[in-house]
Amino acid sequence: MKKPPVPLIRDGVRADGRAPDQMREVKIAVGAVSNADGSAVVSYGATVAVAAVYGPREMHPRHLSLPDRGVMRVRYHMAPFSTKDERKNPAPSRREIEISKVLREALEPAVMLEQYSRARIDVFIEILQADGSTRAASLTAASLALADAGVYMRDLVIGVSAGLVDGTVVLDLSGIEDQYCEGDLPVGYMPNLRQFTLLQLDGTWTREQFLKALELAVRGAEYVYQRAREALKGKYMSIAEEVYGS
Amino acid sequence: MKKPPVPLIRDGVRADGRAPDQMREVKIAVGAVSNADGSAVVSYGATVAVAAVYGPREMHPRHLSLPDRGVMRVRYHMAPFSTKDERKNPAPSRREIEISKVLREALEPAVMLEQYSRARIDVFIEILQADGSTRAASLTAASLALADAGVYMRDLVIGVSAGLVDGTVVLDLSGIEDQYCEGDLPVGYMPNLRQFTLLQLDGTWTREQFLKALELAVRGAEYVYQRAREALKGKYMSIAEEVYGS
Amino acid sequence: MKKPPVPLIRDGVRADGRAPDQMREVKIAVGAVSNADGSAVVSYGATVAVAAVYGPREMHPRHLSLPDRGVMRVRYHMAPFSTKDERKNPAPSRREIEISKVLREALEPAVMLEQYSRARIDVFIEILQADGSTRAASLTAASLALADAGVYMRDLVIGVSAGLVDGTVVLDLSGIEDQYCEGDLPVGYMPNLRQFTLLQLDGTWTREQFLKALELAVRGAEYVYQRAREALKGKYMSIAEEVYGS
Amino acid sequence: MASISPYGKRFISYLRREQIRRLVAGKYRVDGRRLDQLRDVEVRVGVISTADGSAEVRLGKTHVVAGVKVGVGQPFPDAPDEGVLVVNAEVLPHASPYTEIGPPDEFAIELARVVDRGIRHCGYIDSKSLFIEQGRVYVVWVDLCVINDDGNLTDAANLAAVAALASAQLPAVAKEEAGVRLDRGRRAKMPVDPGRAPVAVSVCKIGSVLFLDPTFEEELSVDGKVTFTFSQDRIVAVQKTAGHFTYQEIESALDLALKGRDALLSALRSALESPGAAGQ
Amino acid sequence: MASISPYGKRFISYLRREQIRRLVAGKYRVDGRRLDQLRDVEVRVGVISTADGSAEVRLGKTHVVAGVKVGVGQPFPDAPDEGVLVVNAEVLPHASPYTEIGPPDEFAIELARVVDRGIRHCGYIDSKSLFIEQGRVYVVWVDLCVINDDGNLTDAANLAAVAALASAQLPAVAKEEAGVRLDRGRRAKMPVDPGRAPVAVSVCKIGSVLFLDPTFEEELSVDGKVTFTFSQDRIVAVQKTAGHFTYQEIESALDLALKGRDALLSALRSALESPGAAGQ
Amino acid sequence: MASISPYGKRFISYLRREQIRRLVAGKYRVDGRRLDQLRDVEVRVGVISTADGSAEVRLGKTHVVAGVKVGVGQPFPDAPDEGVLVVNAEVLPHASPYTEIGPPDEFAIELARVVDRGIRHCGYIDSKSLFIEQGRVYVVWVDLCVINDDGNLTDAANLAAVAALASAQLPAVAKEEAGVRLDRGRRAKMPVDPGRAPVAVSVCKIGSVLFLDPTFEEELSVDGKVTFTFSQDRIVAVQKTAGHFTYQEIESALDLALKGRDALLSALRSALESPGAAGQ
Repeated sequence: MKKPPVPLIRDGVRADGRAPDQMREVKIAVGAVSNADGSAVVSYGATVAVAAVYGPREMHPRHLSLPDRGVMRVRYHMAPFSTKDERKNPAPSRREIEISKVLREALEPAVMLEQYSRARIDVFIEILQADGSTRAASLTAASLALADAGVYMRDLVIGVSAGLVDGTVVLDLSGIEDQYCEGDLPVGYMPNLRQFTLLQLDGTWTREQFLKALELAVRGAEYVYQRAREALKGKYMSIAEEVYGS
Repeated sequence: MKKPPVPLIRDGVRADGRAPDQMREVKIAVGAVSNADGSAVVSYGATVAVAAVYGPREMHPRHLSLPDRGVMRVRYHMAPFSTKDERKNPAPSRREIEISKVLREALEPAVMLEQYSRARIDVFIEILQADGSTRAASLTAASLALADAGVYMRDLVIGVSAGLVDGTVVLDLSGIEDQYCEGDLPVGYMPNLRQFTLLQLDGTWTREQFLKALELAVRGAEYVYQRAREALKGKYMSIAEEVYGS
Repeated sequence: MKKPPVPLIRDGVRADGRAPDQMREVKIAVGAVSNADGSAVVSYGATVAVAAVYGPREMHPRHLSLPDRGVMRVRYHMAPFSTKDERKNPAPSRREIEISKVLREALEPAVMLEQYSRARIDVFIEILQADGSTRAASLTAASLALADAGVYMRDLVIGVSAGLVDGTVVLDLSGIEDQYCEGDLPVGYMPNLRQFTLLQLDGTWTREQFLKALELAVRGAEYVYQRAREALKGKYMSIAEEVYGS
Repeated sequence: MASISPYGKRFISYLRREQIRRLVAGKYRVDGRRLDQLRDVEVRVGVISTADGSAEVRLGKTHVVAGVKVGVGQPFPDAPDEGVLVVNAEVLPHASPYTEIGPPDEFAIELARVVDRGIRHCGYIDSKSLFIEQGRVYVVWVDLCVINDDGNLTDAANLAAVAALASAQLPAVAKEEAGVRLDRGRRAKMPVDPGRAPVAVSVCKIGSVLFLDPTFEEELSVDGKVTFTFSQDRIVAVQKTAGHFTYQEIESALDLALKGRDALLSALRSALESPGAAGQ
Repeated sequence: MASISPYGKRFISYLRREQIRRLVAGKYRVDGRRLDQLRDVEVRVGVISTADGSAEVRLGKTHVVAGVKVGVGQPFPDAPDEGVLVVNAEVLPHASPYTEIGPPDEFAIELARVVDRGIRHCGYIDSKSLFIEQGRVYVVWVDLCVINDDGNLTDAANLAAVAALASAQLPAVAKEEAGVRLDRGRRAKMPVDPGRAPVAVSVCKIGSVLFLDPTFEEELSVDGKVTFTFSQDRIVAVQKTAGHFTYQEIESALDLALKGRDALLSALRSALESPGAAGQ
Repeated sequence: MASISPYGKRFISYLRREQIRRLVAGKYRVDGRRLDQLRDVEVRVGVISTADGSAEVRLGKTHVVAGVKVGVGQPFPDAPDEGVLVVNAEVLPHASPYTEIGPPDEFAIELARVVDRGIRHCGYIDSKSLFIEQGRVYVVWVDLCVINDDGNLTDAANLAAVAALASAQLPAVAKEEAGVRLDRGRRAKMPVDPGRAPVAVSVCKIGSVLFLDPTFEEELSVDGKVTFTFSQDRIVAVQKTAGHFTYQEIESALDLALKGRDALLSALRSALESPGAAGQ
């Protein structure tokens, strides 16, 4: 591992002042993209993901539809100006293609696709700013956009990342932590069903560190889940206000 | 603006000897591509465009067809040897894609697409030599190819360019004028309906210069239109001769 | 022609010790790819081709199917590690696209496509090691894979190459011979029908050299054909043993 | 097949189209605006912390983000002493039900090129200040991301690009053994001249009635659409994207466009004067 | 449109799927294996004479060939003193009726990236030994060719890549006027540490029953699949590719994976100890 | 998916095909030609003023334009003292109702490669005269544009390429500080040896009857097609593109091709001797 420009953790405090088990500020706005059937903007610190959902709608070409369930398509993409130094080429990279796949597989367990025979549901995610944990923020945004679109779901899928920084297990990696840490563990979690639906790992971990990081991720996901519920409630409260008066 | 290698205009005379309101030599040949349903070769000076039309024919894939009108597809492309200095990469550039779109939108008002439900009409344009005003020559060639194919049309669309050269408004930019002028204004015009269907502009123009250039373009289009009618008539006269004897 | 690092032929003996009319060791294994409907691995010396056949199966998209015959699709591709020096880019090169076409046209005369209306038969060929005569080995492998898939055939198509090395006509060019020879003549031959179905040539040949090389290719193909029949028989013998006991 | 036009197709129901057209014929619009009235326009700069300059524009429900990124590259052979400007547009699949996944289609390419031409020819950027050394210049990327398309992308995208450039900073150049590197720790102002800011204004026509700032539905109902870009009192770009116009209509459209220009310019100026207030 | 997931579709009949699931619920498998039992695994190195290193792995009917090619290139800017490793996977159209012709799809890309991450982070390759001179390093390409896919590609492909690297040789560098050239006449050992060889082990779940080494049909019938990669006693990569897991299931899957690890590691070691016997 | 063959499909009605075949069986052809008779062939050089060399060939209704462009580039590593020849073919969508928009398909690629092989191996171009300096050589692009396809593209395209090269001029090299630049104001003759001009001749077979210069319809009706390219009295390229041939048929086809060669060669020679008359 390379040496970071600043110590990532000192006396139990991280470079940005957080405790190891602390999320960055989480902001959530549901329904921000007016043309979409559902949408959400989620930020974890300086990381910003915008998700939009179109569908259920007809599948083209038809021979790609399935007779007994819907097909969910997921695209994760980074805006050219979302990265810290150089401009990111907008053509999809191998990394973006892999992440699109794991996010789809992280969302599928939560969506009742069996209700949507022959249809397709499209989930589009754009990273506007990247400062670590982009796939975690994407997952939360995508879940909320699906819920906002009225798609039947078993639970929300909340994304959070854990990491191994100077031997300490920490929650919600920032960009600089992601770059210099000894290990990265992005997680997708359904808080009510208590199921992991995204699980990736990178780096060098002992069994104990890995399991501890999973536990930390669960706590992080439960925290974000509360914020997500408030945001959903907030949107529907404000719609109710519009409709029925306050 | 960069300095041209020769003065573009001196004492009201342009580098190639033309007056400001003068077209280069215009040559038109209708029906040159025997497999096509319609075709035309148009040259404005050293600029040569070959247009071929196929259709109306069945649209593939079918879900791209329209129930109440035909779809016209237009492709503008430059041959690799058509440019003055370096070989042009044959892969379509962003410029060629944009020009394909504006030429389609310049031809659509003239073609009675409502007569061709569910069908498609393909217009292919290849620039064999480029010496300025390629989209103007393309438009005239495409119109004539459509007429030659017997497609129902409201009028011909004639392409001409105007430009701003050393403060003077001129007609039919040559390659060197295009490169060094203060402004470029390609125009598509339907002489009978007196409608502009292509209008682009580049450079720095006053309102007066712009309007004067439009007027000049109309005069240029009217001149080219006469040549185009003769060419069409010429072709059908010679067919008549073949069929009925001279 | 460039000068080879070693003499390609001396006193009638080639650099690898072969006589001019001698094939390298030919190895054939039928049925090596278990998912495929038919398959074969063929090596000529260090050149190794793996062919797999899927089909007859439904054609997608349907408008590419033919009402009165099947469509055979053929793909020739080289593994990135199959070449001697630099890694080969896995994107299909113009050479691979051309070879896919000539191999398809070499196999078509042998396959009774009229038996397979509206269906498609896919033939995939991967070169795992390239040491000259790759399209020849590919053709033999593809024929055997088709036969193994139970596709109706008029004959096997056997591939061999001839070449012109220091003025001598030789059989089955090795990689180094291919690189430095005066001429290369890959051939596809149906031994029972005595028809050539692949014929390409490169280099500088007299009429006599060309015709002599064709004769040599016929003899080479007849030799490989015997090995191919044994391999097919061997596979079906061993299946029979499995089924009926030995 | 991005190389033949059209790419994809866009729909509006016949009834809705006729309703829109009938209203405009009577000088009304579906959302109650006057013919010469823009939707609410909001410009905010500095919205993307990872970019060297950025802005977002909301024009009614149309939403565009522009981000500027600065790099180092080679100049064009015919302008060896000038920096390079590249404008790129991506209409995100988020933006409407019609957007397909893939490289920029003809709409996105035209959008980028019209914005590019408006900026390139009016002296808004001082290209010569982007020269670094023989054979090496600054490359200024302007990436336009359309997040929601409710019509009139050109006017919104042009405004976003212009505001993002105005807010942008130019990283210093650090010369090292291995070549030239950008040092984002030290930055200078991007060399733009706000007085020359180009403003694109689109004018639509239904029958012979002209109007500004079309919504997505209106765009699918028009008999003509043309965009004028102004810098100071000059016309620096024109693009007719739909239908046909008489000479008189073009003249009237030009006058109408100047009204729109004034409204957009004042939105731009407020944003540039109070970037702090607008920052996220 | 490789940039949106999913790419293509894969089938198993409903009846076959239910049969597989019923059996596993009763701790049986269609091919008679125990839940913690791998299929026969065969590793052979040195199988491709044109490569600088190679191996083939057969895991039941799954068949993967890995070839290593060494080149010369530039280091990554953030690691100027280290060589470059590139892992690429092609699932040949030979491999199953579902593979489409074209550039690597999301399955092949994920396969390559999971194998890459397993190798990259465990110290198996000494990247610093791949440094040549300022600005110039060895580039080590590992190309994975899947010839037959009967499930569990990840475990097989990882094993093939690791074995191919262990068997690989590094061509000497010849410095010439025109630059640096590889001289394959002179070769050194590839700097790998066999003791750190990463081993990927996939665990599947049907209902709450966990099992190792799924066949293609089993993969299409599962409620969850997760792959662990181990180096020595560390976890160096994890990838959940299907379904969902509870915390307890992940813990049990980890224990089961360690059993699989031992079996794969011993197959790898035999192959590396007797390359002669395994050579073609 | 250009990487699998076939690409697209071409049709002829069953009845038309049978008519053509019946006629040929009786040694007649639909257009009244003899079996060994070419259609009218017209070769004109210098037809493209923007090219460094050009020619157009009309063979009946088949129409091909070839343009030569000269650039500067790096030599191939295995021939450091030789210039580079690149032949590219585009079958324009103009050329027939079957041509799809997109990068060159397998027909266009094969066309370019057959023409390339004919030129490359016969000494027609003196590649060593295209050397400029260590690491820098002339790159000669020959671009073939098929404007109308009425069959026998290979013979027409080969002739156009050969004539365009014969008419081409080599711009002088200007060495500047910033590197090497071409100066099209000063030009030399392209180093070709007209005596070695390669000529491609295609022979078709219906039943056992052989004939020259097939039309598009005839090409879709044949039992075999093979192209021979001759330079002086040598065979420098062969390509069988359809069907099958016996040994005796190949021998007869070779003899018939030599007749066609003489006709095409004389058309080429007239064009090269009177370029003025043929210029546009």
